[in-house]
Amino acid sequence: MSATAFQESQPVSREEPIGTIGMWVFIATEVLFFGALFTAYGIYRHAYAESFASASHRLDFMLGTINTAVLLTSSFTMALAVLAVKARSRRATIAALAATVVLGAIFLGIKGLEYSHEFAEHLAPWRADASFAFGTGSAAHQRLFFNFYFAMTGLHAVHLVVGIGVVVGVSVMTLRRNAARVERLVEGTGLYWHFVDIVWVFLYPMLYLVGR
Amino acid sequence: MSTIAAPSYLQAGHTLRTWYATSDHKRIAWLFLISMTAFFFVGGAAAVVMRMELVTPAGDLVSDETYNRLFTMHGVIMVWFFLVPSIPATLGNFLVPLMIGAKDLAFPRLNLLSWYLYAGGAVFVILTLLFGGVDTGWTFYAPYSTLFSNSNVVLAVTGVFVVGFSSILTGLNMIVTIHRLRAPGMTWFRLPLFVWSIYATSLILVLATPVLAMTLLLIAIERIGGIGIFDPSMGGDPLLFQHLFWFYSHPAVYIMILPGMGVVSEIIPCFARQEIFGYRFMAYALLAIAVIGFLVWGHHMFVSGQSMYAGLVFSLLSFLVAVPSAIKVFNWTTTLYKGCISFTAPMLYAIGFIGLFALGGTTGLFLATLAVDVHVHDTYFVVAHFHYIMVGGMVMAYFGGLHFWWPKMTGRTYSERWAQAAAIITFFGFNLTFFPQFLLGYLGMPRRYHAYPEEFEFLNVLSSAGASLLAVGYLLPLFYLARSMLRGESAPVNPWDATGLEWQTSSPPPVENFTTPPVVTQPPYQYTPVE
Amino acid sequence: MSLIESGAHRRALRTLLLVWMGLLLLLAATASVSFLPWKDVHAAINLAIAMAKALLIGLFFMNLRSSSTLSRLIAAGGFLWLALLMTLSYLDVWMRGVK
Amino acid sequence: MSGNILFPPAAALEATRVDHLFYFLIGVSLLVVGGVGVLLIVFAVRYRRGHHVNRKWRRSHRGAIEYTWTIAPFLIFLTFFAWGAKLYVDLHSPERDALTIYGVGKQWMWKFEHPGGQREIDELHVPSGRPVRILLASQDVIHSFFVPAFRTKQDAVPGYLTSTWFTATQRGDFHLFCAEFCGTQHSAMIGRVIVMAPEDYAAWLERERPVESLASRGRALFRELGCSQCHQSGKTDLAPPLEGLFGREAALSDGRRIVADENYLSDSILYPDRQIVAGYEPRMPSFAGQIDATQLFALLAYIEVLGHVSEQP
Ligand code: HEA
Ligand code: HEA
Ligand code: HEC
Ligand code: CUA
Ligand SMILES: [Cu+2]
Repeated sequence: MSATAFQESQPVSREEPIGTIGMWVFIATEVLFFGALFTAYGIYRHAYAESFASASHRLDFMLGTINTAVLLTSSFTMALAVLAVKARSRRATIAALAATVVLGAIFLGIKGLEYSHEFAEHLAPWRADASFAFGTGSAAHQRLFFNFYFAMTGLHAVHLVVGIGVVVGVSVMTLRRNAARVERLVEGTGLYWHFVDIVWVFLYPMLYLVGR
Repeated sequence: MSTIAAPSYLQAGHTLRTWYATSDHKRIAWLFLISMTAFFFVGGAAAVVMRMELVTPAGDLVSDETYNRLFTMHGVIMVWFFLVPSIPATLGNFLVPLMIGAKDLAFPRLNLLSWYLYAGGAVFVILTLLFGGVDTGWTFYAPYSTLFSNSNVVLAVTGVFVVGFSSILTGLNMIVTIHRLRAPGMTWFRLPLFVWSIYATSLILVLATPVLAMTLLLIAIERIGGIGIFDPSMGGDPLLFQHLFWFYSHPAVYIMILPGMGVVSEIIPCFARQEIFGYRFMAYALLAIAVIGFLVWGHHMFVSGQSMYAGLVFSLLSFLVAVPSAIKVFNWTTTLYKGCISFTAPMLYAIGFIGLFALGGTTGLFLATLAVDVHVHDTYFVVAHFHYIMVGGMVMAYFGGLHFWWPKMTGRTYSERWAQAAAIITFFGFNLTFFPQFLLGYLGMPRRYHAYPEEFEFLNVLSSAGASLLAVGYLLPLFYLARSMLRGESAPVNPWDATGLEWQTSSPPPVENFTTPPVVTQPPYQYTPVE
Repeated sequence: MSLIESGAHRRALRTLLLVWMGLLLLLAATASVSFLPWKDVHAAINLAIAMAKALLIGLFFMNLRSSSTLSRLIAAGGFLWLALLMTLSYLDVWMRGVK
Repeated sequence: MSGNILFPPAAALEATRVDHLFYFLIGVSLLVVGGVGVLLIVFAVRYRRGHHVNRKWRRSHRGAIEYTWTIAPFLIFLTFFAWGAKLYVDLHSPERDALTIYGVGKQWMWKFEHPGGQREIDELHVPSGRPVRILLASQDVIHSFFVPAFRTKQDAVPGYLTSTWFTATQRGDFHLFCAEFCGTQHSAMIGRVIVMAPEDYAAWLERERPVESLASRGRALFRELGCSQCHQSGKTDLAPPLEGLFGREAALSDGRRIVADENYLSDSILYPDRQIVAGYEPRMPSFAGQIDATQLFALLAYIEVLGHVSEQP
């Protein structure tokens, strides 16, 4: 695509709106917020590779993969919403935002399904019992893996719930006001949504693909 | 650029609501100032009781349990509820928009949210106090904090967690403001060094605080649900906690000094009537400290069982980060050379700052020297080191800045005499309190000791005597500043004849800061030393 | 709808579509890595794929491709600092047993 | 040297070395920071307002000055670093023939065990003139073994072993502190280190000699805990035999080779899946949380003794 053609619709003024810069700074802090947990995970993943691998095999690989696809698609629809709002198309914007919300909700639904299986199998930290050990490795370290799993996916889910809330809010505003006035909001929300997606992009191999 | 009498920000409304729902950065600065002063005295009161306890070797005044809670609450309150937000959220909030010629911060309502988060965190800390405090030390080391302490760890940790987000939002606001809201002509190298210091501080606030937040969250989860990340019996590594904690807390000590450096860099040129020496080096040094400061955290862990190689790397990097601080000390000193110096109260604080910071920093070098740290780690030597920098340095700078900009903030003048007296009393009280602690430390008195062997008594008595003098030095300003607020003469626009945009608008400034949008044509600090 | 009418938008839309498909392809790739031999490098491959995905999302969905230098710096800064945290922490943890 | 109001007694070789470094630091700092302080005062007085002096100053060579005082301090700092690092590395390299004493920190007391099985609480008897290595473990939270007179300090961390060593030079009683905050009675977790002449130490050991040495208690434990079910001498089918292991290089399944020191052994027992011996399945259960630090030390002492048993082919 030629740069000039792109410019008409998406003014490449190198000065973004101030809110966009603010959102980027916020995302940088979020990277370090999750990053601290990732750092911790990395240490144990390295130390207890065997136990982590056998614990990871207890996760639902299928559901995890499907969920990744769902979330990636939601990012796509979010990007569409930004494109639509720039084209000043209110209907397309709302449709794309609604799709994003639905996909986000599907993700949470699938996640909930996984959780419910894992609760039933007594894998959650406070329900873990003596029969925890499976495969090779140490039961304690397999529990550690599951604790990380719940902490990381839980925290991610909280972020996603917030994201869904914000997207719903923005959709309502888009209904009420004209597209030009919500452009920055949609853009900022999009950044946040994509960031939450990126977190999952890393969580997926870190949790579901250990030792596979 | 002169100012016509527009209503000042203080006159812009008198109901309570115009304060607690304001989005004016100048009023929010006051919200922070008042709440933080309260916490300073709460933390100070804890210190007073501790120093009283330590007058005698036996632990006779308070129980060991109480003593442990005292120094923990002292540390937690002084660090997170006083010193971290001290200059950035008060002077920074008030001055950054004025200094760069903006109407307000980039996100005024976010700024108010910062204060509410601070207040929210404060509620948790007050609850912690009411339920009997917390006894882990301000460092919350696992596994003591997670598995063994039976004090209110979760409450305290939540308070710090919440106040952390206040820090993050302040930092975010400052970064965006400084990038985007500078007045025409205000290029990066025309920024006052105070603005540079707030910028460097904000980088740390934004990049380090989230790691603390996660770490504390893990502590809370561990206590509530038993997640095992720091629990050795589940394969957790207690040293991991220390890494995560110090990844925040070492940069955080620079949060607690950079703004002070900024303040001093404003005061010194003004009262020496001389351009700051080496402006660019000064600006780069601030950034260098902020960035390299992230690479040295392991110097708190030299005897923790950390790998020897990591110890070597962290020691070397700690020396590296001291270089820009050295540059700053030399440049301030040189700024005095051939100046025309008047010893107003702010200047006394600023000169005190240089001396005490140099001493505190140099003892920091002792601590970074591996084999010496093995001996003095967790002794009073460390306590003396950081009080020299944090109290002798930052608190001095904070008081200096408060006096320097007081006429601008309130539109009133204060009693110069009393202010000079307070500065001098503080200086001597401070040294008497903390210098003996260096000696105690090398003698081997461990910190966080409620009772101690008798041979340490003499030095402890000296230290406690100094603390009472220090208390006087800190209580005095309460009185004469209150008096100034109520009955002080009204201050001129530019009482110190200083450069800088903030001195060109009225005292106190109008709501919009400037009646005509300022345009900048000069670098900062255009002073001439002739009388 | 103007979204479809304007040529520039059609191209932008096509880019997004391609990126989305690329992402799903990468997902399929990472999920099937486990069927490959060389078990030792699976984790590294998966990590590399995750980074590629993140890069795609960052550049195209988050528009870093056409953002200001400032935004790019901030975005890179977050990850850079995370790398610092990881590098120096792991330096200790992995060197601890070494004499 | 005995102590005074500025310096604690220096009762070990390391103490004098650290003191010398400390003097050096003080000397250099006095020179530089003292110099800065003097200049500060001189400038303040000389250039005070109202004092008539020549204030003309051409700020030439500014860059050169600034680069000088950027680089010069750094070079000075490098000497601090190098000297400190040298001593620190020494502190981490105990002499081979050092006498090993096992120390356990526990809320709120210090327990020590000598290889012969002698146990003491809040007291530590050591011979003078001989390198002594203290192997430290913690039963609960982090503690720190601190003897100011030796200028030595080392945290005791739950979950793995740390160590420190010193060569005492001066006989007498010295403070032993816990330097890491460990709870309510942290400041009461203090004791004495008693440095004795080697003969006196030998006599003391004799007087305190228990029925069982540490290693023989370890042998009993080895059976009670069921280690011997898998680890049988000469048999390699269930688990690697432990004879001749101590001090040798162990080959791990991920290709690393690690010297089997106490830390490796302790990790193998507490967290077996951290390092898996090449050629074996990670089948060994973790004993973390099941044995206390004293038992761990007994097992180590036993495996160490096995290490001296003839190398099995
Ligand atoms: C504002 C706070 C602040 C600041 C700025 C610093 C600055 C420095 N600190 Fe400090 N430090 C703390 C607050 C601070 N520290 C706190 C709170 C603790 C204890 C935490 C706890 O455990 O509770 C601590 C602990 C601490 C330790 C760990 C001690 C231990 O627990 O064993 C170490 C070790 O390296 C250290 C080093 C340094 C160094 C090298 C600097 C350098 O940045 C200093 C640089 C400045 C100078 C060097 C002075 C100016 C230079 C000259 C005048 C040049 C000439 C000098 C010479 C040539 C000698 N500090
Ligand atoms: C960040 C800022 C900061 C500030 C400003 C201070 C200020 C002071 N500190 Fe603080 N201190 C820390 C940060 C700070 N400290 C930290 C982080 C620790 C480590 C905690 C830990 O180990 O976890 C510590 C630990 C610490 C100890 C070591 C405790 C121990 O290890 O056992 C001591 C001991 O002397 C001490 C003393 C003092 C004194 C005398 C002051 C003085 O400067 C205070 C002066 C203020 C006043 C004197 C207030 C005046 C108010 C009144 C007079 C009202 C009195 C009212 C009543 C008594 C009812 N501090
Ligand atoms: C269920 C069988 C089993 C039991 C019980 C057992 N081990 Fe092991 N042990 C193993 C296996 C298998 C290995 C090799 C794989 C590995 O390193 O995890 C091993 C490895 C070791 C090693 C490392 C050996 C080397 O060559 O590097 C040590 C040390 C050790 N065990 C000590 C003990 C002690 C002490 C106990 C009792 C407290 C014990 N083991 C109980 C099976 C067992
Ligand atoms: Cu044990 Cu302090
Ligand atoms: Cu530090």
